[in-house]
Amino acid sequence: MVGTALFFLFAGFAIMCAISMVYHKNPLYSAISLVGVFISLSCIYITLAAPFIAAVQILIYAGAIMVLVVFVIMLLNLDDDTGPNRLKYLYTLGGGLGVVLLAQTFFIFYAVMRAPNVPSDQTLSAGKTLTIGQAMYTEYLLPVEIVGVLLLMAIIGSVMLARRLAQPQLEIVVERESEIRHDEQ
Amino acid sequence: MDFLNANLLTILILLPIIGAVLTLAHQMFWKQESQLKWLTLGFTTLNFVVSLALFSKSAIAGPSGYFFEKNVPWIKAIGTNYHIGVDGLSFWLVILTTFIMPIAVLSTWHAVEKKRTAFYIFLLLLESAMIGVFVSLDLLVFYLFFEASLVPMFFLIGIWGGDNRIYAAVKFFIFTAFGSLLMLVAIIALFFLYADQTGLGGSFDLIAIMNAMKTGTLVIPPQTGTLLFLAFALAFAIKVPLFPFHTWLPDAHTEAPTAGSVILAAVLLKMGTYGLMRFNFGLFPDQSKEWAWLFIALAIVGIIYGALVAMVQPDVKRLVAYSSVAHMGFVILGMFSFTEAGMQGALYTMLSHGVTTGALFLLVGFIYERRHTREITAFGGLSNPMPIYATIFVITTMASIGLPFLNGFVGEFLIMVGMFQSQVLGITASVNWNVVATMFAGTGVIFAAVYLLWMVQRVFFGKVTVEKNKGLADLSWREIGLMIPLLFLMVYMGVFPKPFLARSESAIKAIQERVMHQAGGTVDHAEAKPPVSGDEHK
Amino acid sequence: MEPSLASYLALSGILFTIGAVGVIFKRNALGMFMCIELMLNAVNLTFVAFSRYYGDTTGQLFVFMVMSVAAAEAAVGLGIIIAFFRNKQSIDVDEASILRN
Amino acid sequence: MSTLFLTDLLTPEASVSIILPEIVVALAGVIVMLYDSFFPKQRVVSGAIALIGLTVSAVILATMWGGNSPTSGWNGMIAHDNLRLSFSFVFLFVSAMTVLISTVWVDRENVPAGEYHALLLFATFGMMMMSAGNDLVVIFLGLETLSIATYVMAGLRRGDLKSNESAMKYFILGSFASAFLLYGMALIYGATGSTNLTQIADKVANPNFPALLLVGGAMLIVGFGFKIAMAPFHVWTPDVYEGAPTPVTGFMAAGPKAAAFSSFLRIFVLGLPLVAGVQSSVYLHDAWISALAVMAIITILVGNVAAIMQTNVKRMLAYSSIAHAGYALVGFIGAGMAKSTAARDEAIASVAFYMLTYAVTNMGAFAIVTLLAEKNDRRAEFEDYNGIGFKSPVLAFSLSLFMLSLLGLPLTAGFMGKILVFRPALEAANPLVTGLVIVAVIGSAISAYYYLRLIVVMFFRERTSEWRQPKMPLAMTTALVIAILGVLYFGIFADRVIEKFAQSPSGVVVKAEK
Amino acid sequence: MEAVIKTAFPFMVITAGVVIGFQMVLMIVAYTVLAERKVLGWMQGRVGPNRVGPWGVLQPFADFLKFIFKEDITPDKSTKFVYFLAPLVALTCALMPIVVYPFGPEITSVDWSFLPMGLGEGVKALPLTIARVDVGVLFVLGITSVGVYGIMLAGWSSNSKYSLMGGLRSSAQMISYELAMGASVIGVVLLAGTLDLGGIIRAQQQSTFRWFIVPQFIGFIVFLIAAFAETNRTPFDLPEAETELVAGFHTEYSALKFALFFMAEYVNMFTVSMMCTVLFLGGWYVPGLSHVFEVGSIPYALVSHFAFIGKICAFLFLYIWVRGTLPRFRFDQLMNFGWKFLLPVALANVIVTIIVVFFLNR
Repeated sequence: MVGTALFFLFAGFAIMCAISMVYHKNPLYSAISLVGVFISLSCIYITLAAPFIAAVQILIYAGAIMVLVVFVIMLLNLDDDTGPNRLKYLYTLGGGLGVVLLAQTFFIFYAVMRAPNVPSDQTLSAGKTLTIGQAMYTEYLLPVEIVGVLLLMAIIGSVMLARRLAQPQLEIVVERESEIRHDEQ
Repeated sequence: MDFLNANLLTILILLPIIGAVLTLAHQMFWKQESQLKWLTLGFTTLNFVVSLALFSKSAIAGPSGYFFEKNVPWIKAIGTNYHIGVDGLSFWLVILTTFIMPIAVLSTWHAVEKKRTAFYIFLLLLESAMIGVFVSLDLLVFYLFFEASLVPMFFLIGIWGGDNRIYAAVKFFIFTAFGSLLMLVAIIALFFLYADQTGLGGSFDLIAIMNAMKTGTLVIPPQTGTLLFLAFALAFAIKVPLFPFHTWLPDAHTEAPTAGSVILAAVLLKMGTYGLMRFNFGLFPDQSKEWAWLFIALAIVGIIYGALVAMVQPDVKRLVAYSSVAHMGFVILGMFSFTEAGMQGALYTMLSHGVTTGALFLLVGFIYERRHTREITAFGGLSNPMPIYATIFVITTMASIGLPFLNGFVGEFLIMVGMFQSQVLGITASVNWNVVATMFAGTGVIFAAVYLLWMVQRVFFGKVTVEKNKGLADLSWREIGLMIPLLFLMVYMGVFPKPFLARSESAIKAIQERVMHQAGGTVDHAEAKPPVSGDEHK
Repeated sequence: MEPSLASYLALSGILFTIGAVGVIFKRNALGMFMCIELMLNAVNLTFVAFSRYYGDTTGQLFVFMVMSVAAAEAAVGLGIIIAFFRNKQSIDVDEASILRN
Repeated sequence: MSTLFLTDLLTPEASVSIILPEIVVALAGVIVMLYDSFFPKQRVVSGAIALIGLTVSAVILATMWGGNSPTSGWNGMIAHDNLRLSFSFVFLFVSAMTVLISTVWVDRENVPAGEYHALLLFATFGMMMMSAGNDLVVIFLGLETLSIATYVMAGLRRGDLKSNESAMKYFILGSFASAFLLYGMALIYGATGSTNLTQIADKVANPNFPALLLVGGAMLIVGFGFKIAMAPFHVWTPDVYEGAPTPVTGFMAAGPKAAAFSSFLRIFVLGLPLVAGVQSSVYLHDAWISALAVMAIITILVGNVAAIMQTNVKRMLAYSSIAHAGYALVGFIGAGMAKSTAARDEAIASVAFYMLTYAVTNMGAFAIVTLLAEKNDRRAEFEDYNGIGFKSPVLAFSLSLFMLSLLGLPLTAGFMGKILVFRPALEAANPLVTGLVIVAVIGSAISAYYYLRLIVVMFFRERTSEWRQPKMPLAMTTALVIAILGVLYFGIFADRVIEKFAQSPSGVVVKAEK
Repeated sequence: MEAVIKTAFPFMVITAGVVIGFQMVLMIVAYTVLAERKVLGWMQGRVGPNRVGPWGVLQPFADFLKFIFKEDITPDKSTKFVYFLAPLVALTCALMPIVVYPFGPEITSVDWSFLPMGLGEGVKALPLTIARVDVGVLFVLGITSVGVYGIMLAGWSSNSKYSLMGGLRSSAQMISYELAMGASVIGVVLLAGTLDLGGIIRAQQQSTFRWFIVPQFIGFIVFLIAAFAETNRTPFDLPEAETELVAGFHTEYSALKFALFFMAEYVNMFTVSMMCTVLFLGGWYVPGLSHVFEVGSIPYALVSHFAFIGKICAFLFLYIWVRGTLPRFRFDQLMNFGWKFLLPVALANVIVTIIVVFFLNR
């Protein structure tokens, strides 16, 4: 009973935040809403007996990724999206995609509806840090290693992208080039 | 001798490639383009000489009845073999190819000014691809050479062609490539049919497939057969070109350099008719008979249409090109009569058309080199300043029209006879459609006479109307020397057709019997005696 | 009464839908990026729900990997967005149109 | 003592030997980084290290081919079969070619060479993991490693708006696709309760939630469809390919696409068997075949038709790569419909071989485009190729050769590739698939137009403006020679390669020891 | 009715725990403020606040009243919603970690059966912690990292240059030092073998060194420095540097909202000190105390608890002491120090710890 109430509370909050994220034109509001989603999902993970994932969710998503995003928003000092000069067909496309995915969600719901209900058991070992840690360094050692490489590479990549520009601004060069081309014709 | 017997065809294919490589090396190390023509001429002539070894009496037929056969595995993963060999049918076409090449090279003596290295390399590569087409007995290898012959020709037209060369080259390439790609699908489909039904694993080997069909281990379902037949036929019909797929031909011919036109007319078009005869008849005898009416109809339309359009052409080269359409219509007609006479005639017309039309293109090329125009109206009374040229041109035209004692006549006559005897089209109580077809084709001969003679009249006779033409130099010794073998052949083939026909007889008979008997036809062809003897010309 | 597997999957599906539609409706690259993060989260929820259902750690480990990847992706993605902004002074994808469509 | 330490750490079936090629590549990446941080100016050396790493890895791979090494490792996370070996070989080849090609560009544009080569190597590592991964986790991580590296590489010319834009579009759409892919994986995990493909394959006939398999499969198709640029998920390709630096574009067209194909094959053909005869499953078979066949048809048509209208060579090659994805899909479908394990392996080998031929040809073509592009890739329009045919015959004829190979003309690699992928599809004798092959053939015929156009432009047009022949550095010459020889070798003597590709290490079907 | 009470009872206990815990923390925080002013005063040869109540002990309440009654100004062009949200986020995130801290050992000596309706049945121990979380360390780190939103949002929404700069600096600083902080914690986690805070304290009891400050001295130093940075305290108080940024992110805040930020900062100091105590100083654990009192008894718990508070206060004093003595960093110095010194040291520490732990466990 309590579990259901909590689930609907958090689920409702998550969906509201998600919609608000899409709805808001201002990227910062979107970001805040998204943090809301993350936090409510984290709470849902706790009800799903996955405390480790819940903590990591907060730590990585809310604490690292979104801080970066907010940082970038502040750095670039972004304004609201203005004007509807958007390619019109995208609305149709998005609507279509939404309908398809919703239908799919119903389909999944329908398919899984009769699955037996697993009783709430907070002592389940699957979500415990120890279990996850053990699995990570035995069975899942290889993925962890790959993640290591992945992170190393991401560091290299982002440093390279963010490093101060050694090249001159090339845009002007490109424009001049196209002028020359135009003259030749 | 064993070595030669085993590898003669491979040598024929490889020699031009070696020539091409040497040409490239020559260009890289000596950088003297002027000597290249000698090198190329040497190699093409050498190839011709080597190809004469095909006449060798000591040649032994291989296990599948082909001479100079060679069969080694090539790519095992897809079960294709490097299987080559010649029979009476391909034999002459190989000779024709090697014969035409030196002449084509000679014709470029002064005509090609720019980028000679590339030009000669392409010519040599083209030769080896063409020989490959005629000798391959493996479907995939055949396809491979068939496509490979496209590229050099594409470049020849595109780089050394006339003003509208790009359009012509691309059109040529895309038309032919499109057809042959569908053929590729059909080839692969055959592979699987063979694999499924014989349980031996797939094979691209023409002989193996034909044998399997003969013994009944491979039965192509009728509907599939029709589709495959049409796929093959489309590829070849485009190449021939059969009306209505002919539109690339006038463009390609007109824009190509003289050597290109000569090769195109003399050899490349024959790939289509050769393919029809070898593959369509060999692999799909039933369907060939079933669809013969279509081909005969298209051939007749082609003959008449080609002639009518040729009549109104202002450009000599274009006129000759359209005459090719008409001639190839005759060839198709003869083939699809499924009588020995008709098919022999078709082969004979293929050869004579190669010689005659090649010669015509050469002649047009000569005048083009002098005047840089091919408009009929730009000439008139050329027989005055250029008597030798006029003489040769008239003889060649006569051969093209099909005047008796010249080569055109024999083939067309045999075709008509064959078609007349044929029973491939329906015979109702009131109408023998074969005879009707023959009659329509006969009008084509008359049309040919009309447009060719009219053209000759406008170009060579009367007064010299254009001032420039008065001072035109007559043919040089090189040019005359180049024409002499062709003229000789025109006459010789017109007078002594027997050695030619005798060589191809058994092969043609085999094909004809395959079509008629495999199909369970009721016609007994023992009675349809081919008038092959050639006595009448003696 | 506890919420069933189906309800978790439904929630995840709805969040995924919102994210996917958002990617298409959003005009600025950062917004799109956030929508993608939302989609990834929805997927994570699916994994955790199944992990719970099967009493199996695999799903949670997968989620952990996804999170690491998401962090890496964020670092690189934001770098790219900043680089674009530096040259264009905007991150509106509609204005990203030098390359013809 | 130290070895003891290692063995102890690696007790749970951590068979280093089975992923040695991958390890070598990753290590080479690290070494390049380290070297570059101490000697930042020596661009050539970092390239050389990368090349050596790739070569060593390839050699190790080659030795693994013959030996009877275990067919799986790391608790069934790594599969060691012909799919993995042959595709890994393709990846290594692509990367090595990319290194060779990019020397010119690295010098010209002052690219941070160490980072660039390290990223390339890590991307290769990701690709190899994708083909070796027998677990959804490994495949996903490999894919992401690859993708993230490629995002950065696409945006490497940081000062150029085109490059920025390309990277951004690639990033957004790539991550979008990853999300779909991941959702598919989650649903498959939900349906079967496992992420190990072998276990999934065992479970597919009797899944816990059959419906989820269907939905999950669809999502996976969407995700992989994005990665291999299958219509209608191809929209990102032209923009991204045009904007990215030319060598990177070449890499993207050949490498990641092949990698996505390898995982796609592994998941769909081995994991969720499309295979009718081997492991039949009522839920997946027909639906996927039809869907994929239809999408392949659209892909081929869209790619070829759109390519005709392009004026930029890179963009044309981008659309052509879409079309080529369509052709490879034909072989994929053939693998899905194979009637026996041997036929399936052959079909898989044919896809691998197709990707190899495409890689050879494509890398060759991009080598020349890179060489001619000049700074900032500003010379990549068709008009820039006007009449260079006889000013630089070597380049022009090589490029023509590559174009003809892309077109699929006999005696070139492209022809062999096409034959091989069409074969298994026709063997299936399914009308839709036969129709697909015919469409593919018609597509090839259409493609003649735009491939020839480049040749036409180079040889048949006259140049109006001045043009200097670019200098040919040694690396570029090597790359070109390799590409030309490759195109001819794979076109004429493909036999050995194909046999190798179809041959599994010890002929045992992969089994997880979980 | 009984059933309802039975269901609600655990929640009531938790609520009571939360109320008590938070009340206590807030009181301590209030007096930390006073203590800071006093101590700084003494260090600088001044008296410090001494007007309100004896020795100024009522000063915090006076301040509080002042904050309440001051005019609450909202900048004209600020983003209202975010402007209001920011201080709430800051304070909430500062207070949240308290729920997982063990304030003392379990009390096992009390028999709870005297409770009506059998509520005490089966209850063996009263933990002096509000919620026992398996992943306590991660929880604390996570919540702390979320806390930065308060500052960033405040900086952004105020629509003021200074605020924005402060916000940006703050987030950059937080992200940078969080890494070092996390890395320094790993050493302890490796030694303890658990992420549970109570577990870490127990592990320290059983370890040879009693307190992890001994084997993890480097980790301790790194953690301490990172903690100063995380709480934006001198010498890392760049986000609110008065001299350059006019108080930084909270320039535009006044009255109660400012008070919330103010409180958040001090609560943060408190929680970080608490974390440091738990991780490195054995938490509530006093070596040798078990010989004096019986483990599990109320006196034992009380003494331990006060020892815990005492350790925290020592840290708080350290904060004030540092503030009184050290100058502020420049921003580039701060960044370089964080990335090029602190993080590598922390990582090296982790690696060494891994190797040592590995060989110890063999």
